[in-house]
Amino acid sequence: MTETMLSAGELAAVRADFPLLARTLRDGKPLVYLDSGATSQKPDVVLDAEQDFYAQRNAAVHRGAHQLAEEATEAFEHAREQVASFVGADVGEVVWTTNATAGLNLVAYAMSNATAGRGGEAARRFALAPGDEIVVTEAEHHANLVPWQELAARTGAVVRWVGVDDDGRLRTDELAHVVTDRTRVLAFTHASNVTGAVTDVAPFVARARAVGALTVLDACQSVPHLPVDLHALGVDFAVFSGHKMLGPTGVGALYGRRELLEAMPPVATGGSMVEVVTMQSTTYAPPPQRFEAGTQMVAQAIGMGAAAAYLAELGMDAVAAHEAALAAELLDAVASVPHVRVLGPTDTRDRLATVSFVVDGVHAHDVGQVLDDAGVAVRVGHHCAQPLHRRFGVAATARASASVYTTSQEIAVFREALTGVRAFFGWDR
Amino acid sequence: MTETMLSAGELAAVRADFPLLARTLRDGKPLVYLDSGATSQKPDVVLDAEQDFYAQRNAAVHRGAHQLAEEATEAFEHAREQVASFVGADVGEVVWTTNATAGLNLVAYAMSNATAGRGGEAARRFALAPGDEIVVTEAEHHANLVPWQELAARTGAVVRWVGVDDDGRLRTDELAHVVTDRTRVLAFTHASNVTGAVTDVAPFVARARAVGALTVLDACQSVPHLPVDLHALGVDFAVFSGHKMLGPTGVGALYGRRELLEAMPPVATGGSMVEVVTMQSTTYAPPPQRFEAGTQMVAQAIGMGAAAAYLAELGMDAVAAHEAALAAELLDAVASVPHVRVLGPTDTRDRLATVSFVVDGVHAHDVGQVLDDAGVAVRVGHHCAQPLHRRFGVAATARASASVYTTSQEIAVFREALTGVRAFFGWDR
Amino acid sequence: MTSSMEQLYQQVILDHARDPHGRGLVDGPADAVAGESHQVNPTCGDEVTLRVALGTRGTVPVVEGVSWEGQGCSISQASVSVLTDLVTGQDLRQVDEVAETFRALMHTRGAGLDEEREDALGDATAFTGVAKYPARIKCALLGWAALKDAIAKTGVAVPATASAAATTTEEPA
Amino acid sequence: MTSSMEQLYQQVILDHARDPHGRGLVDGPADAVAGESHQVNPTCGDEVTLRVALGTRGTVPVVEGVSWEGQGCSISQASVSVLTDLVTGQDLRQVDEVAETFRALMHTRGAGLDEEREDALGDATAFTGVAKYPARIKCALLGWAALKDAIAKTGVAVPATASAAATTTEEPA
Ligand SMILES: Cc1ncc(COP(=O)(O)O)c(C=O)c1O
Ligand SMILES: Cc1ncc(COP(=O)(O)O)c(C=O)c1O
Ligand code: FES
Ligand code: FES
Repeated sequence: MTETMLSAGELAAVRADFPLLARTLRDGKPLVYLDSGATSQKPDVVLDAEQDFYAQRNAAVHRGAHQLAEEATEAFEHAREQVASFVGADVGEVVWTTNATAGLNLVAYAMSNATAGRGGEAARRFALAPGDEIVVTEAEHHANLVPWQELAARTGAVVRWVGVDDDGRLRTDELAHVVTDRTRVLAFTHASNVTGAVTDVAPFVARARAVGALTVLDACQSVPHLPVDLHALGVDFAVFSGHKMLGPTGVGALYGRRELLEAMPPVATGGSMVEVVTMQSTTYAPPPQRFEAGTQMVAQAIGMGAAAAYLAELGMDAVAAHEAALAAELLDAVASVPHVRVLGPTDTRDRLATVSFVVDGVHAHDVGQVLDDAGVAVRVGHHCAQPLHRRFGVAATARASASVYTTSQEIAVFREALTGVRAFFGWDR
Repeated sequence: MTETMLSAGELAAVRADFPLLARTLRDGKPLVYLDSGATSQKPDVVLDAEQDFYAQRNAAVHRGAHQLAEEATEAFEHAREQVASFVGADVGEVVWTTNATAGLNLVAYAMSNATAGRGGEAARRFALAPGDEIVVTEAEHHANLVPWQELAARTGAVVRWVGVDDDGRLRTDELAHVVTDRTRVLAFTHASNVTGAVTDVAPFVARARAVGALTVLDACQSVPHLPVDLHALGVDFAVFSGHKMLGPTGVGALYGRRELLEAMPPVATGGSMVEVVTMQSTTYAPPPQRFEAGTQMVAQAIGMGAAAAYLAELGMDAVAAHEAALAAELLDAVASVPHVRVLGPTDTRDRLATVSFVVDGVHAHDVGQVLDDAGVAVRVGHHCAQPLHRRFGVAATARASASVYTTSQEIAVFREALTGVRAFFGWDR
Repeated sequence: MTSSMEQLYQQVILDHARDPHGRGLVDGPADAVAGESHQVNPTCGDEVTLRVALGTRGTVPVVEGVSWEGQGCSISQASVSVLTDLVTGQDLRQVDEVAETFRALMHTRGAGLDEEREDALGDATAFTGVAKYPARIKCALLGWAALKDAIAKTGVAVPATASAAATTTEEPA
Repeated sequence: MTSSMEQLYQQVILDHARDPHGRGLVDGPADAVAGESHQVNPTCGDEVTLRVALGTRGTVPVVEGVSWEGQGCSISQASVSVLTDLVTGQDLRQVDEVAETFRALMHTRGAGLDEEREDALGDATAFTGVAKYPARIKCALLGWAALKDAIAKTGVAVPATASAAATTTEEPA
């Protein structure tokens, strides 16, 4: 991949699509939004898709005989196709969820339910026994760690993990001894929301297959920034969120290989996911409906579909190339300021434009406050990855993260503001 | 409550707030939307609240140091206050969910987790043992039945139920023998989405208290149409959905009495609901955050808050009075057509403007298709209440359901279209 | 009445719905191979149970009889009634072809198929208008899904079609 | 630099943050009643462990010493440092009042309290500007939450305030 930025003209056109980017802050400062790793801004096409749905075809889907309901259903299922094709999945392999977290919990609870005998013989492959192992990594977001801890607590399984090296890269070399015949699940991130390191998925999938473990990919940070083809990656499950990929809040997706979804027992139950319900017992619909209980986030799914289409139109190669160039500029900016230390790779190979750092002697929250005062929005704290921070001996970092709409000028403002941080707190005077 | 409609002027003003109501259908027919029981239409203030959030203050909540994040957090928590005060709850007692279904599943899975020992001593009150009983009613939506069947299957508990009389009213007289010392949960609907019957909550709460059972109220159909004061009702838990109360899709609320939420173990786990996370174990935040894992449906919560404020401004007494008058007109309309039979009360006391019916000799879906051809949108099928339909010996009904924006003229169009249904299918010629 | 509505409820459909053929489960001839399937339309909860009896004509398996029971809308009842007429006496390869043709018809959004293919459908071309109403397509296919499953349950293999056989030895789906 | 930023990081705060008072857990006098609390700010994961030693002056319980350990931002570190100065030597009723006043200050959105109440806060009035930054209020309150909990853990009751005592016998929260 070449690290070619969008041209000034292209970038201006992109930015014009995002109404929030025109906002000014306290004291009239222009906004420099470097918190896309937490949540992205949304282009007009996404907002319009939601509005158009509400103003033109809002109705309950998969239920009505009337025209609005038909139109709503069509728009909703069209969005599923848009999202599926964006990540190289079949349409029946995409389950709508509230967010990525909900997708991971869905898989973990389905395994719990299978362990309790739900889903019968077909679901036995998801059942865990005491002593079975679930392997995660030290780089995981809490969303891809805590649900597995809880699953382990409910079933008697044990959580083990692959470590992180000093550069913030996953210790792929540990797979051979951490992932064993006892491993039933290997859950790992495609890209860290802290270090920005992108995982080489192939050895994970290969090792999991060798021992017969299920792979679960946290694609929250990869899908918005890189071309992702889930079939080509060969993972069993994957999750991602709409709000991080230019889409609305309140929607995400769980990908599951068709034969797995077909065998998996439901988690949330209720309307629209059943076949026959009596007071005594219930039979369930085929996937993906089996996992979509109750009235879905229809407008949001349609918005997420529009976001996927928008990114596809820009071209994920172009997006990734633009962001690779931004990553280099961000790394350059932090390297230019003394007493700043980066958590994660300092080269641009296989990394996102997400840079977390500490400023010696200044707490991350205070760093963020000074940047905020210059109009620069960064995230501060542990970014829902306490173990990874502990691995590097810090409690909190500041994190600058870019997206397709980020400019070099913005990174220059960030660099300038960062330069003044230590002096403000009385250091280096 | 008096059955006074909104004046023509008031109603016109209300309708002008709902962009979709101006829509026309195939062949230019004006839309007559009588499917509000499935999902309501949304006023501009709700759409604007979401748009304004995305265009002005979209950011991750409860996390950032920057100004957008502060503003987003404030808007999000303000919405919680709006929704809480709308239903007579304290702000800390409202948990955001995807929909009502998710709220019911949350309680059921929390009980499962407590049964597995999660949440420690404090959570023991939620644990079930084999032979414990969960009581529901025959009138429940699948959302308030299937999660309890599954909880029973996971824990060895048993589901029992209160019946429905020929008028579609809950058999309150059965409470005394169905709800016993073995009953741990009494889950029941506040208003049926099929019969429109409104439940007299007091005897349910009294009986549950007498035996020490938890009460779970499905307030999906009451909150949009009636004044609801959860503290006054005295239930332990309640759920409702945004999309049925003029709010966005993708958001709902779970109410839980504070001391219960405090003792309850989490269900979905991940970011934003934890305190300290190590690779080995995790401690959890206090409620409501403990139950809100991952990035929340922020824009939708804000939209739901705006919807609650909109309804509060209209006044729920006025809304209920308007709809009571519509209920009388709907009942009148179906009674005027020969060979039409209503499921549910035919008087207007304690009932919603939701009328389900069968037309002799014509399947509900065919009834709906003829009405659709006249521009009238009704729901057809079992309305996610198969057991209730079975109770009345039918597989499917057509359902006309009104909301605050519904007019008498619309009901007249419905009546006219209904009159032609049997003739179309070759009856009564 | 809109014209799409008239196309949806053609007189053929209304007639079959009021007086459906093949209704009432019967046992097939003693020497026939029987298969039965129960299908639910999850969107409405309607159900059909369909029984098929297979015999042979020479070495070719044929449908000797179809009978069914169920509840559903006029589209679903008419569809299974028309199906009964269409497939009785046909060999399994023909049945497979007509079923595929009917499925294809349901994806034309009301435009219909070419004349040759429509001819094979006989009365079933009356369902062309159904394809304009996405919510009703499942109604029209309910009986066909039951037929396919019932035949599969007999364990009798559908002989490959001439064209399929030329390119592959795999059974057509 | 905006003016709200200057109000947030007043020199008093920066000084206390760089050179905090009371840092490093110590055992109180042997005859003191001790209480300890560990508090986490869930939004950032920062933590403080605070130990309080209570003695008596006449019959009135007084804070003899405060010591603490923890990590956090400058606001949180300065706040617990200022707290240490403010409450050491005070009787529990005074401590309770100053804590309530500080909490009230945090809800003024930066407007401050009336002069009389502010006087009682001493150096802690420097935190007025924090109340303009909702995300930082929890930082400023972290130490105070630990103090309250540590005192509760001693089991020593806070005597009722004059005004509260006049209307109720309940302990102030
Ligand atoms: C009475 C009742 N309960 C529960 C639900 C489920 O609500 P949702 O689909 O929004 O979760 C509905 C609506 O479908 C309902 O009418
Ligand atoms: C790597 C990673 N995984 C999971 C999540 C959780 O996503 P969400 O909060 O949308 O569920 C996030 C974002 O917070 C993330 O960055
Ligand atoms: S509506 Fe049920 S089969 Fe047509
Ligand atoms: S940022 Fe953690 S206490 Fe202030």
